[in-house]
Amino acid sequence: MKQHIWGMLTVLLGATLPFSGSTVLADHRSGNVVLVGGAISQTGRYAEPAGRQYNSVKLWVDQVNQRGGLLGHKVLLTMLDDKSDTQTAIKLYEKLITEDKVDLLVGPYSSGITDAVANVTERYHMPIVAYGAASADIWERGRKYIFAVNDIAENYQKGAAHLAKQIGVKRIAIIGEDSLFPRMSRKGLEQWAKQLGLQVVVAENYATQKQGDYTALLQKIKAQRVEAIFSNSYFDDAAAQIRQLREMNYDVKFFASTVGPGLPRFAKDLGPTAEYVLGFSQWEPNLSLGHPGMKEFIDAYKARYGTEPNYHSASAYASMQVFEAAVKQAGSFDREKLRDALSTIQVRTMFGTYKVDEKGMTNHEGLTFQIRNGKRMIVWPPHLAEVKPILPVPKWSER
Amino acid sequence: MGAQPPEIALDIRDLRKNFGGIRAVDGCSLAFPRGQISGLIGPNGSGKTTTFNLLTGVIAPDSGAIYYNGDNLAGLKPYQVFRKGITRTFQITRIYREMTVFENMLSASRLSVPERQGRARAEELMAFVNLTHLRDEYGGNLSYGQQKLLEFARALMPDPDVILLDEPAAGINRTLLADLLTHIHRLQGMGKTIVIIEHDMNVIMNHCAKIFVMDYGLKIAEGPAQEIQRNEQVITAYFGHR
Amino acid sequence: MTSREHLRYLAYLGAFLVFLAVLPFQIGVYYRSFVMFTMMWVVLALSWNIISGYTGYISFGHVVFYGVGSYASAILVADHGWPWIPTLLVGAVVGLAVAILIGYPVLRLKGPYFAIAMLGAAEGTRVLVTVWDSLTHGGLGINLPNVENSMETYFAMLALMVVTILVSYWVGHSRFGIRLNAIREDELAAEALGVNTTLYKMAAFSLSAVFPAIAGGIQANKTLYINPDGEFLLLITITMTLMTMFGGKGTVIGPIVGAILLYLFQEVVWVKFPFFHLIMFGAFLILVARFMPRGIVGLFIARGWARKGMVH
Amino acid sequence: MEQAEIRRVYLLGAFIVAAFATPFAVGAWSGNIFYDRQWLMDLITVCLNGLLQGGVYAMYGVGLTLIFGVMRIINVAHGEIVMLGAYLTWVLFNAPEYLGLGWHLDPLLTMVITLPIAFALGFAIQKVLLNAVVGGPELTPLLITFGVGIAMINLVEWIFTTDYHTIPYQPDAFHITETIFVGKNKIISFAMALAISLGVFLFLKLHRLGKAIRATAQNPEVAMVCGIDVQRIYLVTFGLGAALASAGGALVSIQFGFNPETGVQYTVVAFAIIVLGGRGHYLGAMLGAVLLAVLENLVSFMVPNGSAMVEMAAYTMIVGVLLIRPQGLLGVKET
Repeated sequence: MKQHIWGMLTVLLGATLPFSGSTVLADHRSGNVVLVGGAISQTGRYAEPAGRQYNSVKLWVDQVNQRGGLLGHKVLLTMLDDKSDTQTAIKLYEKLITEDKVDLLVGPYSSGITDAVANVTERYHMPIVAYGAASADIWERGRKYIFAVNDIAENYQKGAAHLAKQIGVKRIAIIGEDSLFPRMSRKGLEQWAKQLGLQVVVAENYATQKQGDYTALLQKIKAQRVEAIFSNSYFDDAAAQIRQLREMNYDVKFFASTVGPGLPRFAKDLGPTAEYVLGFSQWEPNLSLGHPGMKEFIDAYKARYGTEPNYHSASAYASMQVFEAAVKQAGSFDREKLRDALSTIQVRTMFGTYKVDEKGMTNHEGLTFQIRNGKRMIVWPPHLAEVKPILPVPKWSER
Repeated sequence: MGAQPPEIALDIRDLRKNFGGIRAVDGCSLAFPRGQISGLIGPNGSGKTTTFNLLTGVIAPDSGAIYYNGDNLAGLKPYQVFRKGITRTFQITRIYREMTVFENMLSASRLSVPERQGRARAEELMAFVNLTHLRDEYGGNLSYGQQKLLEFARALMPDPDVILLDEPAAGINRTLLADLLTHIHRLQGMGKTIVIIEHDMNVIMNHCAKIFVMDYGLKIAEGPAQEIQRNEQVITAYFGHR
Repeated sequence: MTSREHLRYLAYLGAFLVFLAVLPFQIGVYYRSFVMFTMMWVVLALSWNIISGYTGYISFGHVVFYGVGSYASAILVADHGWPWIPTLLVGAVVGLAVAILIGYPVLRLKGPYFAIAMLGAAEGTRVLVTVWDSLTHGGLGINLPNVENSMETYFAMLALMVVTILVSYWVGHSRFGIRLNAIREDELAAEALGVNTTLYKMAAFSLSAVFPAIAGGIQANKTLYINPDGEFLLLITITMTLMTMFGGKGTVIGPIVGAILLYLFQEVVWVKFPFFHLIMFGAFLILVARFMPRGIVGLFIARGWARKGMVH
Repeated sequence: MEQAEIRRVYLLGAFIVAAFATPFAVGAWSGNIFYDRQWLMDLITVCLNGLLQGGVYAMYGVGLTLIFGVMRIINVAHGEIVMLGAYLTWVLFNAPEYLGLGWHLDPLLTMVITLPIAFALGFAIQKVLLNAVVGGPELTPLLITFGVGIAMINLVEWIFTTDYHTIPYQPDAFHITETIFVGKNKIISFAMALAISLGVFLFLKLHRLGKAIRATAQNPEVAMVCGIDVQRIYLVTFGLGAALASAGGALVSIQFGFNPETGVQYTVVAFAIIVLGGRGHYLGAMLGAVLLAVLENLVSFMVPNGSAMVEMAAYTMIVGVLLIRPQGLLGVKET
């Protein structure tokens, strides 16, 4: 019997050999196509925001092909699923670069996965625009082939911190999930707090897959007489925390979260409880921002997917616009030329102006909004503010 | 160290074991003669199997001593007792059902014996109990009688000096029983000490040189078959007061 | 078994080895890592098999050794600048230490209680690693220095796999393995028939911990990024279990075949179907557990292509 | 009871006292305890919240303890059934609105529909997959239920995506005193959990079928001899366990956010509860649930970075109790 099995093994492994032969380079792909590839979380915990980004990439591919493609080549998209898992993402990017030999690489979602994937892209000198990442850490490692479009995580609570200062808040609490992005947001906030003279009395991370009961944590914060809570949170934790503040009848001057309130479902699901929450956004589908092409993008996105784009969608779309401009500038799909183009060009996208420094980071500036009557209204920075924030927020008993 | 007469293989003294208030073995003293077949009988629940379990270390006694070749076995672990040269079978056979007959045999081979020798002995013993044709069959696929034989043969693997058999005759047919008894006598001929717990009085009365009777955790009688058959206490224990 | 049979198997292994030693030079980086990861799963499945396949103690948290091994290696490489190969040995020692620490108390538990305790131990270790920020960087994970080392990790994994196979072969064809099997079948009887069960279980548990710890270390140095959620994933335990069950637990060839087939299938076919592939994984798990208790090897035995039992 | 047994009970008591003393000690050492009235009120609120949460824990923990007690099956998919219950509730809650009716179904009322569905699902899982493997090696049901769980997660994910959902039901505070507040939804959940648990308890104590279930848990062979259809008891038990889990899901949905992957944490909690309470021991499970929930809240409240260590409480309990007294707080030693 064992002979059979060993034979079978050899055949199976041998079968992988033919896959490996091709060494033909990309530029001269048959059928006049260029291959755009990437892996993004189509399943798993990041699937919601990642899906919005994937939508934008698909939208761009169709539009660019209608425009006659990239440098006259038809664009073919291959998007794999990393299951929201870092190690899968790493394997897939290695495959995309070395086996599928894609011409353009698009990024994954989340700072953590991007940071890990950047190791692979850096090794193969493959330029990438990180639309799904915001942690400055990624660019602090001296990488040369990764470029940012987003404002960094460290600035997500910048606006809220300034607002806290304005209304005379002294004692604050910083809480957040224990993963790369919330921790970077916390790091930035701690610096802002120092600069603005806010006293951080509680600073805690919680586990990534928590039960959802934060009552005891909030009670601890209450015991420390905290005036404003900064929560570096996604949807579930932010929603649970604001609900539980209400259940505890704990009146803080405000509750500021990072990602959660920016998702349309937040205000819808929570209703009145979500009112006056501060949130952060890289971009809003709000024409007063005045970036070129916003309306066209919003309309096209709405027409195709039946929902308004949010900032995740927008940053992905903007990245593809940047790529398109860079390819034109470079005049080829050569990795080094593309890199040089990406590091030097200035592009006005519907997301804002793209121009990177020597580290590869942009100076894109994010927005702080407040939920008012179920809508996200920009309240910071002052020159973009649509309304004046209502702070401190009304007491629970008075709503 | 207790002085132990050389003609006694296993010398049990004042052994006690309580299970949550029930005195399973209550100060029992037994002396199994060396090189003989002894029988251990008694009504159900009289503490026979518990005595075997205490002897082989499956449970630890509350007090008392078990002398064997001058060593006290009380409190030793089962594998330590095994290594002293005492093996046993179980009331309900405990062969390894998902292992082949040969593997069952080999599992009881002493590690101090080289593997080749262990294999040879396993083959020899399988032939001894006529199981060679089932060598590569799973233990669970054997008939009950065959399982009994396998367990018996397995207990012989380490070439023990003392063999404790817990109801060897239960559940097997006459022919097989006759075979088994022949084997037992052959072992006795080789100088082994054998202790049998059995309900089949024919087996006990016709084959045991000395018989020990237990009731309520106590030894109530000992002696050769004829004596035991006439003992009033034994009759009372078995049949109650007439 | 005769020594000629042993020699024949050794010859097969040798031929297989030569093939695997030549292979990485013929293929690109991705397929090189692909084969490397296949070998890793062979190592993990074989290791799980040593404790759970032979002794029947279901290690429902076996990923803990893989996790601590990868963390030991990554911390030394990233934070202390060690070259990566020696860190694997440290990983092995850490794995062994954790095995003794967990195994000594937990192996006294039986049946489902052992499984639950192992799950608790593994998940508890994950939380500990997450919370011990100063050592492990918590939820941030660890980034290792960025190097292309697919060739080195390939050969490291190959060497580890060969050692694991040889050790498994020895376990599967020795009285040590038979005695482990005896524990699985009837622990009380085994003890009465001369098996120091405490010692044997501990030995098997430790042995089964060392290889995943080293594999975890190699994996960390290939992936170059690790975090607690990824390294202590329950699904990794389940996958080794499934591979072993699928191939045939308590055998040597079973886990090898199971790991290769399943990994190949998973990576080549299933990834094409997001959502569905994990539904299929679940369905497959049910089918194997329900209808193939002895795995592929069992099917072979049923058809008379293979002999029963592990030693002959 | 044997001397050793009594020692173990004391040891277990000491272990639990130590577990509860730890957060206080760490809190005092790290300055998270204030010696004033306000803090005492906070502490009471936290314990009260733990108690309320414990009630919900108990309900689905009891479900698992029934299954484990009667069949000795480790059902790793228990948390997934909780998750499924939350989704069913959410769907029914929103159904009228999607039909254009503009109102919502009361989430507690939906239990009338969701519990029978969950019962049927559990019944079916047991009938098709598990009945044949009860009493076999524990690995088989372990893998089968894990397979069921992972298939369920991905099926739900495929239909509803990984988005989080929540039902904003009775979000206001309930004033107990001037300074002690708890969520109305928590009070309602607790009352609901208590009612359901009590109902099941009475069913097990008084109803003929319930008695048969308890008899089977004690000894399936004897039960069979006494004319109980053990196979059918298994089906009912798993169905009942699933229904309890699903009821837990309904209560989870009105308090917290949930998505397809949140099930696993409920499985772990349920495991901790059955280990703590003892296999198949109904009251033990309830006691264990309350102990665990209060302990979790105390850790989160007083230990620095405590909310990251909450899970640790459950795992420490599992391993610690198993090592000291595998049969748990109130369980009886297995033979």
